[in-house]
Amino acid sequence: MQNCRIGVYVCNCGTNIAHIVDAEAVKEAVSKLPDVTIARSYRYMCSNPGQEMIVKDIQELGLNRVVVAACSPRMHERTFRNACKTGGINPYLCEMANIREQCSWVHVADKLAATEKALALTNAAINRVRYHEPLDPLTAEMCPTTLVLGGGIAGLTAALELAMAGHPVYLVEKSDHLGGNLARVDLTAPYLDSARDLLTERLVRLRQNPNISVMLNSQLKDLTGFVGNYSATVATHNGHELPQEKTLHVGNVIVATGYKEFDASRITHYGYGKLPDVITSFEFEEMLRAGRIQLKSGRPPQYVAIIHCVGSRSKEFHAYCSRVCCMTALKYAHEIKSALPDCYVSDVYIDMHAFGKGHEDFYKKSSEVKTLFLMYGKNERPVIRKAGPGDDCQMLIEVDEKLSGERIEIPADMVILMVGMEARPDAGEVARLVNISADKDGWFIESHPKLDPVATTTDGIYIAGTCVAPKDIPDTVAQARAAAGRILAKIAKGKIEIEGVFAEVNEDLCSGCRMCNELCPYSAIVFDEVKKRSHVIPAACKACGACVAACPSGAIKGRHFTDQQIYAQIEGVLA
Amino acid sequence: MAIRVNPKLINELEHFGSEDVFNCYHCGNCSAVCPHTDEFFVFPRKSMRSLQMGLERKLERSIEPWLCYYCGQCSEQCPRNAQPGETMMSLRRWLISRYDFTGLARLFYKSWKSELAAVIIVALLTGVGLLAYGFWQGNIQIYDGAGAFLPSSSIHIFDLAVGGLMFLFLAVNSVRMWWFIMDPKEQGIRLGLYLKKILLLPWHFFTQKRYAECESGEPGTVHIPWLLHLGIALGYVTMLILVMVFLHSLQAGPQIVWPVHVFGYLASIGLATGTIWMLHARLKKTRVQYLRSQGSDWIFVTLLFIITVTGILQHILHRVGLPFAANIVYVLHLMAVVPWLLRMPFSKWAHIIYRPLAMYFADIQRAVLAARAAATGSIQQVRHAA
Amino acid sequence: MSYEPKIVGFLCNWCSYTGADLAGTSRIQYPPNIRVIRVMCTARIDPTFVVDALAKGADGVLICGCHPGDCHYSEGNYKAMRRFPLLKRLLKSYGIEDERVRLEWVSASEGQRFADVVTDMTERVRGLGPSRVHATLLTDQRER
Amino acid sequence: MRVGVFIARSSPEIGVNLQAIANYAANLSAVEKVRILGSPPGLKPKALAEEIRADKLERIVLAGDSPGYFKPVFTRAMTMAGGNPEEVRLASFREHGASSHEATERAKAIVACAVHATPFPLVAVPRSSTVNPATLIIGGGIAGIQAALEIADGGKQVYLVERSATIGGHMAMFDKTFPTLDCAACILTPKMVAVGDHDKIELITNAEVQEVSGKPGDYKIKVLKKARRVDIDACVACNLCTAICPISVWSEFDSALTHRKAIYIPFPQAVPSAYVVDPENCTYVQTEGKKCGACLKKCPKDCINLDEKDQVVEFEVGNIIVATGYDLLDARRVERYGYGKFPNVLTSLEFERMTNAAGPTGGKIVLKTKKLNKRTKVEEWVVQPEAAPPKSVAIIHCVGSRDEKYNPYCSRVCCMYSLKFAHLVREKLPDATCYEFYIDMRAFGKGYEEFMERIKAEGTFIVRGRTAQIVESNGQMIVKGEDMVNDRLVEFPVDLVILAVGLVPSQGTLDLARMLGVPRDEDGWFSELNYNGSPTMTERGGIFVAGMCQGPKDIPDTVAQASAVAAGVLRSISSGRVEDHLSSVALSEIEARAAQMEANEIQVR
Repeated sequence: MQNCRIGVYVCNCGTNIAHIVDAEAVKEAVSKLPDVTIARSYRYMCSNPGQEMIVKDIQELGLNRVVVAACSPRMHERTFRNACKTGGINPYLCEMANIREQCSWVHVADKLAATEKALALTNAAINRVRYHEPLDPLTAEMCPTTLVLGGGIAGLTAALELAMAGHPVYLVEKSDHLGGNLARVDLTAPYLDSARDLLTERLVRLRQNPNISVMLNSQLKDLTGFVGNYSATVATHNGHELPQEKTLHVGNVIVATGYKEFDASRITHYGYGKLPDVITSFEFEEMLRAGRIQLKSGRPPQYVAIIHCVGSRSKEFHAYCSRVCCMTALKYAHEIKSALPDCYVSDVYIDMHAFGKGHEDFYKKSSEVKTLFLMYGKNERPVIRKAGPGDDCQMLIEVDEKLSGERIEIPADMVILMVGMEARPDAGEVARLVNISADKDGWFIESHPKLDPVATTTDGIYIAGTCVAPKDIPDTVAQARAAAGRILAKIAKGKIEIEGVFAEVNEDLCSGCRMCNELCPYSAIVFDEVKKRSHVIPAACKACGACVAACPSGAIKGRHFTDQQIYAQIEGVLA
Repeated sequence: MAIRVNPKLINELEHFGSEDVFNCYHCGNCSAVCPHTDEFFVFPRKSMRSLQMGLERKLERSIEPWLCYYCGQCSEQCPRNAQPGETMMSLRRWLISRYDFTGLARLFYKSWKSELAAVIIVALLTGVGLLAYGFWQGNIQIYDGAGAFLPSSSIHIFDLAVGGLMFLFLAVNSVRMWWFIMDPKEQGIRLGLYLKKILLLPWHFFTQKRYAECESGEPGTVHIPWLLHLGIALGYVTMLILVMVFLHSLQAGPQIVWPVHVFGYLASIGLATGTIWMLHARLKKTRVQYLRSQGSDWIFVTLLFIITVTGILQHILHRVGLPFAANIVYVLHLMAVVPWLLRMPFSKWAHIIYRPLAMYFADIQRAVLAARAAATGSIQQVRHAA
Repeated sequence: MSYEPKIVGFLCNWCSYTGADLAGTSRIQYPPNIRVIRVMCTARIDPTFVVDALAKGADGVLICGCHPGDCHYSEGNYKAMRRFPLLKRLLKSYGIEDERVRLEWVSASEGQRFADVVTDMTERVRGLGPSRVHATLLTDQRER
Repeated sequence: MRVGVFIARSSPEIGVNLQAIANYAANLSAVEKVRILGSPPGLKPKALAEEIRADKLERIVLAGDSPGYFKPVFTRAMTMAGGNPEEVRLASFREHGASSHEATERAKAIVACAVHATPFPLVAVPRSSTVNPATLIIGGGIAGIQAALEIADGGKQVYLVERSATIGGHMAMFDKTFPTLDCAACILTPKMVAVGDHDKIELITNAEVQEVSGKPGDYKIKVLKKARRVDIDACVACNLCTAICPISVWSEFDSALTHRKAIYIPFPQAVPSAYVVDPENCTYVQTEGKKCGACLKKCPKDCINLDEKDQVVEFEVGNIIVATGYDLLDARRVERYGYGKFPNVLTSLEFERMTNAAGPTGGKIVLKTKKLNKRTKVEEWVVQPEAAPPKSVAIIHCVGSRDEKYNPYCSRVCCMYSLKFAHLVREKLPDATCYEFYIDMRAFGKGYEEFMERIKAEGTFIVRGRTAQIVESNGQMIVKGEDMVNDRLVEFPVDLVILAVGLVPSQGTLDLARMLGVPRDEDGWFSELNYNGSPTMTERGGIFVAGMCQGPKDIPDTVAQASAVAAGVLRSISSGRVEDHLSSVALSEIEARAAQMEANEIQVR
């Protein structure tokens, strides 16, 4: 370690520090310490004169370390690091001692002790700064190409957003057509707009945009590398011959693989698959599009019953709410009344989730067309049975109606089951490939459920739409754009800046135990099969230091939070 | 045993004025603000629910509509403009038609035109009949005494006949009401209990005290609608008694027979003010309960108004010595009275009997329910069993 | 002069250090015995730091991190949580009193809580009297 | 292709002239028949099928406010008539925003597109012009913050204009956030600091947008920067000025549970971390420098300038993001809950502050107590940490929401935060009973349902039924309602009532809408360009909406929208172009393009 020339600056912060902590005394005390070239105390270090003082000293006294005892680093660390930079030394060679928020302001009663503590903290900072190393932010290339998995409304939207900004996109779709589940829908709730037009618009734009290459019948097989520099292997099946594999170089990945509907036959006593006119919402959607709302017998139904929460909000199947079924059910009520004005619609629900824009009004409108809403208990379930010869209906649905407190039977010729959403069977596989995690229900996990809903713990991998959780179209579209937005921001920057602070593995010490690989929440540590050593991908590392503490052979160094630095600090506070 | 839902029932009830019941999304606001609802009878929400679901039997035997006086609290506070008050009103109309064995009530409620026609026909028949009778046996220049155009003795008999007919219908319908509500087959209630509570009947009849409880929010405030309602009811009953019993001294003149007439005057005042106020309220839609007036409502008020006016007029004309005019007006008066009386069992006017009966039955049921609840512990269970 | 315990605090940058700052901006008073060392995450805290602190003369060590579920690095505080009992067992075997080392959750909005924790900790450690670790080590060295 | 156009009357009639549209449609070459439907349309499939056969119609265009309502009957009729059910097309005026001043012209264009079976948004593409890479963001709540950071991280200049003295918005007032219950400050303050430090973000607090002129891609902005009277860069937040200030008024940030001074900092982690003078209450400002000025003398850095004047800042941007958020409905309007009459009836925001670890009670849930205000000499209800806790608490959902007298719409977040409140009450006051009154429990988001189950298990009495009223009988509040699942009327005596008050567009939304020319929906929220397709764009070029100002939504959805908006802006910047207002596209142009697109068989399905 080159010989240190440390400058120590004790801020008075007007009287904020000085009226409790004897700044002068601190200054005096530290000025005697080894390596301390100069110690000053000043009214406001953060003020321009204060900063200039530092710059001047660095240049004139050849300081190579700076300690500022002042407020919390959260307030002014940036300021003083910049001062060092202007002075001509690496910003990381600066350290702060928090003698305001955590000293003068909280120990008003005991000036002596406060001063003593301030001294200790400053001392610790001096000890620490000795071991500081100049750190330089790394930069890596950012490949502007993006890989989008899934050709549903989310994937289409994201792909278009990126392509229209002028960046190349690979759109990988497992099936043989684009549009996903939305392609099966006729009208959208709550305004009964045309789903087809919505899709057509995107598909046409997509076809007209040269930046997008669509890969149908294709699946991601492998993904290696890190943010900005992934290489993805995609296998395309066409016909019977073996799938062709293609390797794509991409900077980011958007996972928009969507959902699959719940299999209604799993609920045996709804008689789906046995009773002829018990159908799922998607089957009904087909009837609507064909303009034939009719029973298997060919005649139109007189009574239609819609049952909510099929597979959702239940103990045995999915605990969660599928979010869109309520509005879809109301949509059906309207559509049935439109096509069959003399038909009676019963809507058997638990709670009416009409939460979005225009939803409540839509709910009211469906009441106005005399939809009979019947409420059942969350942990109970309606029972469907064939009606007797005397009845004017095919089936009877028996249920405990909560709002009347009666056990009732509802006449029905057709029963529509509002099947919920569930994660696609291959969700786990996808998660493993792009190395993100999925929750107990198989939905992908966001990097933060609230403030980072489209990012994942793996840098450069984004999630959007119903593969994250059930969602309606506007929210899906918003998420898709959000994911694209993140990527656009990165591409706009061109290079990825990686802060100087990250972990690094000393390969001579690494025993290759791979403990750290599992530990890292960002999968930033990869194992080199050849060298049998682990190494850190700086771009992916967030510098939490978990691996540093865990490494049994002490082979991992957490830059700017090295063991040395912390030991020195401990010694300092206790001196 | 599960009850069958009947989505079609609403089509029937719409004819009786249940227009907005499907707007209700069951927040429970109405039941909680209703001054009449209690632990035994929770309404109007539950009645609305039964109506939405078409639980016909349940509605048929329900007392709740009779416990509601349409103070309008529920409708004013309803977040979804489902008009609970109006729904209860329509249920009362429907129940009247259910109690009525002739089916006339149903017909009248379903088409006010038919009702109007019926009224006019009866009126004309009466008119023609009376004139024929008058000219045949008397002199139009004489109002009472010898050779009177319409001698009170024969009119008295005529009145008794018509009144009797009315009471016959009403009695039968009331029995049907009792049958529906008290359901003697299933819940055999001891006669003793009926007798124990019998005094409630006249009490409710003459005080209409439940109505007074409406809007009991502000204590001390005199509750106008109730006063007028009471005025009309009592006035009407007084008149009925006078006509049916003391018609002779009522018509005697020109001198005034105070012991009899004083009642007549009081009754007339009650009826006049009441009907005028009602007409005004319905025309101006002053309160929520008068927003939607059905044909039958109009016929009801107008007829009563005509009767009152002509009644007073013929009395005055007679006193001031204009027998000719008095006779003509008298005929007109009777032309209104007869259809009015005959219409009573099939119309809103039946309230005057059904309400007190309902109160009476309700009190009996409360007693029964309370007793059972004491045994089983939960009023809910009991109410459901019932 | 009465004995004043020295307590070393390891605070995670995102929740607890911010919480400590909040205590400052809200002028919530607590004993000056604590000396704070900032780490990015409680997961960074190597048990040897704690041992080292005690060896160098600390009478107590306080570790503060985000509440479970709030970790900035999603699960670092769980790692610390799992590590802690082992550390405790180790210290026990050294004969170091249980109350000298503590793990607490303090969020960025819990300035008051931070102050309370520190106050309580200081009182307890004061109650225990000076830690013998440092002294023992010194005598050991002399004997050798 | 023989096309029949059926025009449905919209209820309530929006500003379109149906007859004009009918005449226009009749003149389109492909159109064989035009009919304006009655209201109610009373459509019978058989009759329609006859009509279709008679006129040999191959395609049907349904035009109207929300014509989708009639689509199924026409599809059925089409099938009955042996036609292709896929050939029933919608021309939805509402969907494509034909409600503004040029409604009828827009409606015609929409019809033209449908006649040619081409989606309107695909055809009605305005010309684009070069874009100024700077962006204006109005509103510094979580939506504004998120959008600002995303764009600035893309290396583009952002002007963030915030009305109050600090960014953070409502989220900064919250204690915990559902369903994870992590602390709002922990996740928000780092972002706030990042905004404060970002060299690409110019933060203009205490300011309001005064004028927007120019055209998309080149907007000229005038911002009224109200005098803060404290030098942001110099102030070190030492609190001496506040300590000396003699004036104390209700604190907005603590939703009037406590007082603040006339010179103050909204909350410790405020960004910018500097104090601000409230001129309405500052004696010095009010007396034009004749009285007081104590803080001036006290400030050690002389960074207070009470004579500072408001100033107008001008700059130019290419895109504008509106993120103005929401306000609470005035709970006083819902009289039956006695807010303002009973001291211990609190709004949701008031409770948020009370339960906030950094709030006036340090997170203690207490009852309000009477206290003499020394200055005004009047007794007022205040919260004090040492006050008694409530023994029973009622939480009431849908206060002013889902009610045609106030907000007909659902406020979307109340169910969840009410459950959160229930949890906090149970956690902090284990002995207190907690009642929750709801109509529908709308736990629709990721992990919400599970959260609800957890709260239920914690022993809160959850009553299915809206509270009808709160009455007081000898000093005891009583909540009355119907518990319909248990089929009974309930009257619970409670000490504290928390009202889950509905949300309304933030004050000033109307003026802003006028200034920007962005239409608003029937409830007053900003209208998006297209409900499903473009939920964050508006029909005005280069103007976006994010977060609550477009309609109630929770934090994740708000953040997602904010990022989505950032995407839109970054896209336009990196492509260097921004589209003009939708209204700028001429009808003739749309007709021509639509016809051409049909000719090129753009149909995909």
